[in-house]
Amino acid sequence: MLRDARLVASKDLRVEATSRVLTTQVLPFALLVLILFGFGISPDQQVISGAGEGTERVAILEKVAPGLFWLAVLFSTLLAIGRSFAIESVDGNLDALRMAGLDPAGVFLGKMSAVLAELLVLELVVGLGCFALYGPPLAHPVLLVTTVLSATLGIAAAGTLYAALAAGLRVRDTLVPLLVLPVLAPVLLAATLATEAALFGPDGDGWPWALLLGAFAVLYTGAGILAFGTLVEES
Amino acid sequence: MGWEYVIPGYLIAAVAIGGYTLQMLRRGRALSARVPEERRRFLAEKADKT
Amino acid sequence: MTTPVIELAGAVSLIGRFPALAGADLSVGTGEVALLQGPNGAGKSTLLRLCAGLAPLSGGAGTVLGHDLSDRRERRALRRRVGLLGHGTALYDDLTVEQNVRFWTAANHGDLSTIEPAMDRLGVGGRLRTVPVSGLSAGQRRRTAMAVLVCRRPVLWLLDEPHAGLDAAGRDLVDELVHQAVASGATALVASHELDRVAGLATRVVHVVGGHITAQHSDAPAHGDLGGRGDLDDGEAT
Amino acid sequence: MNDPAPSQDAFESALAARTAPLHTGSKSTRVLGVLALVLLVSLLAFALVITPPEVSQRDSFRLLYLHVPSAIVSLYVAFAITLVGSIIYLRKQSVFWDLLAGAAAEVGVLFLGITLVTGMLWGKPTWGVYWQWDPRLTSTAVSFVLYAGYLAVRKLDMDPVVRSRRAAVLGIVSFLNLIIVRYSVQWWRGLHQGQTFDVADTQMDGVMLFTALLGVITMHVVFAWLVIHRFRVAWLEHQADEAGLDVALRERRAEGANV
Repeated sequence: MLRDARLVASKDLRVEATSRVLTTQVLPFALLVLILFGFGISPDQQVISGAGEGTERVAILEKVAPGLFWLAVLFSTLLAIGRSFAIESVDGNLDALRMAGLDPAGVFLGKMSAVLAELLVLELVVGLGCFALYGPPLAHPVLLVTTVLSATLGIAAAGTLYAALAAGLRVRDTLVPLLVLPVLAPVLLAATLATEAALFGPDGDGWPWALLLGAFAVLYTGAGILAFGTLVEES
Repeated sequence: MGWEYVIPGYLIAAVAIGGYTLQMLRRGRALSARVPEERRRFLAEKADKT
Repeated sequence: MTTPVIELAGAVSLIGRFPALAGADLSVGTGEVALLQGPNGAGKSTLLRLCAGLAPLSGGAGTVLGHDLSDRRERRALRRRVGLLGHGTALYDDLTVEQNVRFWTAANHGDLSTIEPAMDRLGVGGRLRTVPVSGLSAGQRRRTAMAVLVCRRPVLWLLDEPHAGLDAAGRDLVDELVHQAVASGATALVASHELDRVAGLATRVVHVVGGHITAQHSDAPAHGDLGGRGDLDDGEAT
Repeated sequence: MNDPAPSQDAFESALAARTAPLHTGSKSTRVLGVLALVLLVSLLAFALVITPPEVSQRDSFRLLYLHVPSAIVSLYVAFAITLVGSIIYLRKQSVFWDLLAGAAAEVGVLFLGITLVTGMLWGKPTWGVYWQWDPRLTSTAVSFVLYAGYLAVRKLDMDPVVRSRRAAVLGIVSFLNLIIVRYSVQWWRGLHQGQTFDVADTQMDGVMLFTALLGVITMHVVFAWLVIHRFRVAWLEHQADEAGLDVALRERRAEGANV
């Protein structure tokens, strides 16, 4: 299973290394979304942060930066998983994968790992963009890294699972967002709250959410390993 | 007070369930006319099952 | 007759709700090269996919290489042992010829040391090795796909229009490869419109019409003459 | 009897003396239907006329006699049936469970829609706005989209067997997700503010409690009746496909004859 996973993952990453679809198209898209959020949410507006004595006025973009970051990641995920299965859906590749006798669980893990690696690179750049554009503080780096890793693992696992469900369908491009976004809604919620805690503190507010993200990731990786065979098997 | 919300709520529910039911029954009738007699044994199938 | 490799009895295979195969009976023994003949849409491709364990067996009975086609697990086991060259070439456009052949051979649990000779043999070695597949001609793609097939070393070769898009040398090469494979104990099922070419190769001609087998000739027919059934020769390579 | 591809012979030999009707009703469902109607009328009478207005929420409270039961039926009963049906389908490949899973999900989504609409209409006089980020309402909205996606997959134009298998996987994962969504949303709002509303907090007298119970029973009976009929329509559709297949097979074999 792990051998097959490594094989598929390295193949997917090699395809990306040559085609550079994600780096030249999805990454700029994600950065563009960050700028567009600035247009949509007036950057000069301020909100009152904190309660009681310690209230202060904060730029609204700084306050909502965690949510905007994860929204940008979520939209990019749709494109990344679409690309991940687009390369398999042409020229009889899906049939050849079925013929190869690869372990379906291995194929799932491989495609998931490739998406995970691509998303992590994307998040690094988008994250830096967020700090540059919205300027939030960073109170707890460890919590931030934990949150990003566990949330991205969950996103990659669920995304790969649902993209496989729509693989080979004519309506794939419209169906995947409908299926994936409600599933990822809890991830958006938990990741935003955990990131908020990591940026503004206190980190105690964030750890339970990071834990939830970890549980989600484990659950969906398991579901993918179990279900992938059924999904890609034609009848 | 509050009737202006209660009445539409019940009305919408009635229309939704009623419309769904009517459309379903009509589809059932149209389909059963198309399905040959010996394949319409779902009643027996169902009765055995439940 | 030798031990049967393919045994189909009233095999039905549905594509969606369409019966692409509507009760096909076929028996092919070890070492045979069976040529599938028939008009477009007759069900030749589906027959090949059924034998590969890809298309579902929706009715009737079927066994290939001892694997029962009605069982999902058996079908998965069967797939590893057969090689299918379908309409698609199953190559990743962004990878080079060598990367493609290497990936698929590794995925097929094939012998990685056979990659070089196979690519050279099919004329996609040398300069072409490092060319991305997207830059290849249709014929070169087919040759690369054949190289993958050769490295896979299948017991049963299922070829769907293997000559399509190839030049004369390429066609000879395909025939030669099939010959060699059969000589070393494999069996082949070939769907082709190129009558004169495959006729010399085939030990048997199977006519597929309307999703079932209408006639079989166990003897190799003379070139260009298929027992007066010229109507089947619509001569279109797809 | 849940054979995915029942043989023609089995059907012919089993042709009972009793003739199949030209609709989806039967004696037992007619009894169930009459019961559902009686219950519905009495629920309307109790919910809209007989019960007194609630102390603080006044008449808008009457919406909850509809809102709460339809939420219970869809979230706890309908989607659980879909879950069980999907699991059994994947294990036994029986068309019966696949169709039942689909029927329950469809009626469940209908009820969930009613839950959402009545919830929002109740929210306006209670909170002053149609939409409050109330944990129940929010997670209900997400669940609604979740199962709308499931229904969309069931309606895809593709190989029926492949579709059923993919839908079954989706039916299982969706339930998993339903639980995740509900708890994470509740946790989220719970941190920011207390529960905005709890049925147990309101002051309900005997008649109101009875009406609430009546609502739960009524919606269950209505649900059962709808699911049985929806299942039968799906079953007929399946049979129409199978019957069409016999014809298609004959036509396919005849293709060669006139060449």
